[in-house]
Amino acid sequence: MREEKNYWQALNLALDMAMAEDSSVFILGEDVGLYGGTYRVTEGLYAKYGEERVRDTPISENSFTGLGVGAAMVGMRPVVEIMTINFALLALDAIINMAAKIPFMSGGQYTIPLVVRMPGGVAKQLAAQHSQRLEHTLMNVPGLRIAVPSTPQDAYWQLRQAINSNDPIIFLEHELLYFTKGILDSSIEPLPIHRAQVRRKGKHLTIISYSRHVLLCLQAAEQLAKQGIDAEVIDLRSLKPIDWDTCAQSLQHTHRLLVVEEDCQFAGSGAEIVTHLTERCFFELDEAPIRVAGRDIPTPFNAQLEAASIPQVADIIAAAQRFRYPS
Amino acid sequence: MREEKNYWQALNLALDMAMAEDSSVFILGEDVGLYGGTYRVTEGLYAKYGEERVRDTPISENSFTGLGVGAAMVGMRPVVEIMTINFALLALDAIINMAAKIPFMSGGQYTIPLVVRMPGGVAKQLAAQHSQRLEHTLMNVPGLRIAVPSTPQDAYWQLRQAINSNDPIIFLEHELLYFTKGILDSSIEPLPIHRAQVRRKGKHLTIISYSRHVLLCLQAAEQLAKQGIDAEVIDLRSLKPIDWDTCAQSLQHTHRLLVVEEDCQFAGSGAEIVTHLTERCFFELDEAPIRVAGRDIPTPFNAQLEAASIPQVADIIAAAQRFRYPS
Amino acid sequence: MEREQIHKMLRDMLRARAFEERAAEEYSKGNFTGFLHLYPGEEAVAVGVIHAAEPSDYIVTTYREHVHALVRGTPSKAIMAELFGRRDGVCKGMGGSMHLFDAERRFMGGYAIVGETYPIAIGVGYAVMLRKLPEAVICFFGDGAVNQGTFHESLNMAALWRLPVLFVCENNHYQIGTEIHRHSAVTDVYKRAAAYNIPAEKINGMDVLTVNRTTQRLLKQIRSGGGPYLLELETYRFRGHSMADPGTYRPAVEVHSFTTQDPISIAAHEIELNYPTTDQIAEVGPDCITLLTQHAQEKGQLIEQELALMKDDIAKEIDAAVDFALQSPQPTLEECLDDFNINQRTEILI
Amino acid sequence: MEREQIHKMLRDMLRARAFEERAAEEYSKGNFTGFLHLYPGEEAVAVGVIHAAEPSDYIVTTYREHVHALVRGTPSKAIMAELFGRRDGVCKGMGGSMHLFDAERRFMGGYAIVGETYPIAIGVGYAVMLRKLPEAVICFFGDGAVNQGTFHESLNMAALWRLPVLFVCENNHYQIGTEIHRHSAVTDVYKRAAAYNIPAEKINGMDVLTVNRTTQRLLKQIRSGGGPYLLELETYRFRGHSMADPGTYRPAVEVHSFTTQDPISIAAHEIELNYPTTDQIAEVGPDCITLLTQHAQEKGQLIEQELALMKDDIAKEIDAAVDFALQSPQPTLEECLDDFNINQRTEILI
Ligand SMILES: Cc1ncc(C[n+]2csc(CCOP(=O)(O)OP(=O)(O)O)c2C)c(N)n1
Ligand SMILES: Cc1ncc(C[n+]2csc(CCOP(=O)(O)OP(=O)(O)O)c2C)c(N)n1
Ligand SMILES: [Mg+2]
Ligand SMILES: [Mg+2]
Repeated sequence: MREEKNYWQALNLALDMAMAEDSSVFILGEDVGLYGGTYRVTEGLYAKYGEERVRDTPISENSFTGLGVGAAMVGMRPVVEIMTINFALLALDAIINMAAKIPFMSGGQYTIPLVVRMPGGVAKQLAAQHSQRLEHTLMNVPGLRIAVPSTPQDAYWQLRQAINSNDPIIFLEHELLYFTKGILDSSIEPLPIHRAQVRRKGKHLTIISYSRHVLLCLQAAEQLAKQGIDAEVIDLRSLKPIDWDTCAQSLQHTHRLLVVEEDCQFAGSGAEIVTHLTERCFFELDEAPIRVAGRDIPTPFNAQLEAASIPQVADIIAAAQRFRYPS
Repeated sequence: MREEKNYWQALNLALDMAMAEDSSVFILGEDVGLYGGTYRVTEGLYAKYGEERVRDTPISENSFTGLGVGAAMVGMRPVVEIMTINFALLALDAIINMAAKIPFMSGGQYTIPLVVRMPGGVAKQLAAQHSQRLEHTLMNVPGLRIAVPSTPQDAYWQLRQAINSNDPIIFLEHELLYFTKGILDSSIEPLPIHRAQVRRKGKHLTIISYSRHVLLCLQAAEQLAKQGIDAEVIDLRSLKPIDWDTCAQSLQHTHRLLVVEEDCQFAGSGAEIVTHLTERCFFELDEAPIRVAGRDIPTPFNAQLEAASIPQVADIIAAAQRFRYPS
Repeated sequence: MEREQIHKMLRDMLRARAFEERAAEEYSKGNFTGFLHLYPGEEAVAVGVIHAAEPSDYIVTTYREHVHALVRGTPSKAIMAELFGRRDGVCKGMGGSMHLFDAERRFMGGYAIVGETYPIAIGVGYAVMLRKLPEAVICFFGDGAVNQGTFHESLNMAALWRLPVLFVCENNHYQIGTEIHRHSAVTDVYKRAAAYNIPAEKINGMDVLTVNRTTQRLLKQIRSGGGPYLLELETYRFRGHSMADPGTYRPAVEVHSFTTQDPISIAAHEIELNYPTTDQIAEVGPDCITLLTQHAQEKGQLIEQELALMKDDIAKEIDAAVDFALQSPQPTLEECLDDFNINQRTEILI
Repeated sequence: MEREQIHKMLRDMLRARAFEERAAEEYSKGNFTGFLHLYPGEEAVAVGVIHAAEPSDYIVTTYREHVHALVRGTPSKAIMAELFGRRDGVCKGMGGSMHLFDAERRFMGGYAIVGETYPIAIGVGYAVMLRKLPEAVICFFGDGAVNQGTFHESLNMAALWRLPVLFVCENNHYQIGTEIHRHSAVTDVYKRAAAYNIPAEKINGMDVLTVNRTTQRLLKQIRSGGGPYLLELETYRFRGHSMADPGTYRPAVEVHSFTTQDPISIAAHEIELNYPTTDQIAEVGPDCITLLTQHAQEKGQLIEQELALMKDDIAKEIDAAVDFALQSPQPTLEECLDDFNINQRTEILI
């Protein structure tokens, strides 16, 4: 199959294929069934697979995520949808204290083949309580993996890989990506789920990002190119583990590091990226790395301020221009 | 007053004084009252102030922390004790979505003079679910402040300052510090709550840490001194905000940065410290910064492995020795 | 009930409906975006309950709270400006539709994480209890919110410590697209209060007079130390869950009769796709506004002219609110960083 | 009941007590540290319930779970070695006292965050339901755990979807130092199940025969599709909450009579400081072991010699378990990193 698809459609297809192939896969979450999913990701599956395998839940995040953990312990492959990542704060005990720790605490007796999907990020005027980013929190948890696809192709394959994996995987979907389009080609051999990908080759600086902001970085790179600044853009695709080799290789020829994240800057995901690469490539770096990140404020409702609170294309360009390039 | 006190006694005194001075201060948490507190911090207060102001709660972390938020909105000064930080995962909605965001979302109409105290860190064979560190998660939340006292003197003053503050403050107490001793001198003018303190002057490298690990860094520094390595040791005292000026000043004469944290290394608190100081002092640094941090694994129950999972004095020394010093 | 009181309530219900329908219109025009949860159909709940509250009582609400603020006395223009995200909004444009706060009126906020209203309410109640004041806290929540753990935790504490809280369930039978029989094992919410020894009752939330009378009685009891109480109000929302939801999961037959959905007989394909407007529903179903209007007219407490005048006044008020919102400036980043963001405020760092 | 069955249960209760008292001893000697929550006094609960379970049933427990594992069949030496943190422990030294897991015996783990057992149990139950198997899940929890939000959330889901879960409340009247009247507005835990339409009952948790018979009946019903059930067992712990807790908040008079504390008459200063030992309490109070022993002797199902022999066997078994634990090697960091830490395992990263 080779077709243009929306990001949500790619996810929908991945779920459909996984459920068709493996009866141990089931979905649960608020309004995933009869209603078809807030962002349409589970559309059609309730009618096709029935209410037991596509289960509408009450508003009980900690418990239905924990339900997924319990079911995974006995060999099911639950895909839990937390309607949006904002409600994941209520389910962190299930994710951190159960899913991530049981395999270890049990001395390896149990695996947790669980996927927890969460739409998230700053969307459009959803205000402070509905604009949570949680990358940093989840990255710090040993025992989890985190996938952050930015394209329909990755959305499809990484979700299939996540469902096949025996480890608990957090699957972060950006709310503003659902209606982006791209080619879904199921014949292309997918990269391993945790491998980063160079989305644009360049020689002057390395821009590292993930999820929706990869698209903004690519736009920025095109404009920078017109100014003679040739940026390499890396899409991490996975925040845990991070494919450091791909990043370090890039720095070997660019010598400049720019990290772009939507997370609040202070102790955000970018801090680990910068620190690790500084530790590893200190003498490769010509200048101090730069972060372009979310502001350290709760997200304002006002549309202009909301936009100002997270990196825009212009911010990325401005940051890239702060490096001194050899002329 | 100038007396030797345990860390827990210093906290106990701070609570007692604050309650005596201000009737809007009240305490709530599990077993803080009749039982006297798991780590004795609230000992004697139930008898003195009565059950309404020293309230024993059911095991309902999210709701009693949220209760603190509601009471703070109408001018009370609640001090919530979450019995240990491990249970704070259940209360993060109250902390992050309520306490930290209400002042902002309300356009400044409400302040939240709330203190949430949490014993935490890796103690002695408490296993994976009871060895949570949560610095990184809380640091990323705009709207919170975080105090991390390492001495009885700081424990006393920072708690008094936290109770007086109109902002929500997370007060992290390390479980292995409660029975450490130090001089409590209430006549010494305290530093501002967020100011870092140089605990040891030195010229070869800057070691930055906080809470219990400051004590380990000081021990390491003494041993390093015998080898001719003169370490400056900075106690951050506050993780949000961080007093960057004190850190940067130190790097200006040491040119080497070692960050010691008990948090898991990947996306831990050290990542922000290293990144920020690298951004700010890149050309001051002679070498790549080094982190000595917790291992990225759930905490093993076995005592030896538990010790191996977090930085020990020897690890700090070994890391300091990895720098090349001018001879 | 007094004529004057009936007029006040009717006026507030009409204002509420007009405000919400206009908000929908402004949203569709693109004057703001985000989640917009509207209240048409449920007006008797907010109006009946809040008209029973004293200025010294506190109110805690959800994201579906424009009407609660309006009835509490927050000027319509300050609410509309907030929906527009403007500087003259009640939260200076920082909160928006789901987060209206009005400290002056003890309006403790709209919370958008389901289940947050309980802990806030018991917290305010705890403060009242410590201060020994004759004040009550009104805590609103939906039928879906009953299954959040905080309901259980907070009601237990409210009962244990006899906190002065009136828990008000706005039971509109739906948690977004999930009908109550599919989200709750016990669908009479008031019965669940027995697990905490909290007295409770269910009444018709479409009848504003009963809602108001009952609430008055309960608040009096609570203010004088009677402890918490749970009041379940049966109601129905005429629109979808939010502007993003056409509400198509509700069979037309249900929408027209407000009966609860029979989970067995409803299959996805039976769902009626042409979702009716608020007016269409109000015409066929029991509508709280129609009910009160008829009642007042029958009792001779309302004449046609008065009603027309009211509607006219309201139309003008809402127009003015929109004009006000449109003319209000955008808040600036500096204001936002300096005034509301505590991380920038260092002076308090004693 | 059959003689053989009574002997088995008595033996398990004696083993349980001996194991726990020895664990306390080894702890005091410094052979391990951390939190150690012991079970003396409550043996009839774990023994009565678990003896009713089939090998195909699942068990989910709390941090106070050594006895549950022991009764389920995990060898005492594997449990003791786990307490010592050794490689031959049932979790290879990674879990410790609060986190015993035994996958082979469908022993789904000891959870140390209060309230975690409910979601795990309904998760396992959901899997059983999907697979349409005649299996039941037994979910243990304490009286204090009832106030955690997950109780409410999970029981609602269990009821909604008729999951095959037996919720077993070990009501020992205390949440650490907080007596049940001070933590729960409704102190009959079984009554709280009505909020979810879950049938429930309370029985004497000191009487192992009744516990066992009741559980057998309930599990049968659950396995054949009867839906969830809540069983409350009244019991008492003879020791403090954990080794760190001398239990001095319980008035001596209560400890001796197992009556519940009267919250009004108890002031901090009245508390008896000399906390009695397990043996002393067992002597004066209703002790499940004494009760069963007397019953069996009265019915002629147990002679003195048999009892002595049992005790002898058990003493030897426990000695051997300690020897085994002492001789078991420490796990290495490499094992710990490679085998149990998924972040190191890349092969599955398809
Ligand atoms: C904790 C949490 N989970 C999910 C949501 C998404 N959500 C918003 S409103 C809603 C339904 C709430 O239903 P109910 O409590 O009956 O209130 P109603 O919208 O009917 O007034 C859901 C699931 C949320 N905001 N918070
Ligand atoms: C969420 C959470 N809060 C607090 C604790 C600390 N804690 C451990 S056991 C316990 C009391 C539990 O009481 P109960 O459920 O009655 O069980 P029991 O110990 O009496 O068997 C508490 C408060 C915890 N482990 N988890
Ligand atoms: Mg509803
Ligand atoms: Mg108990």
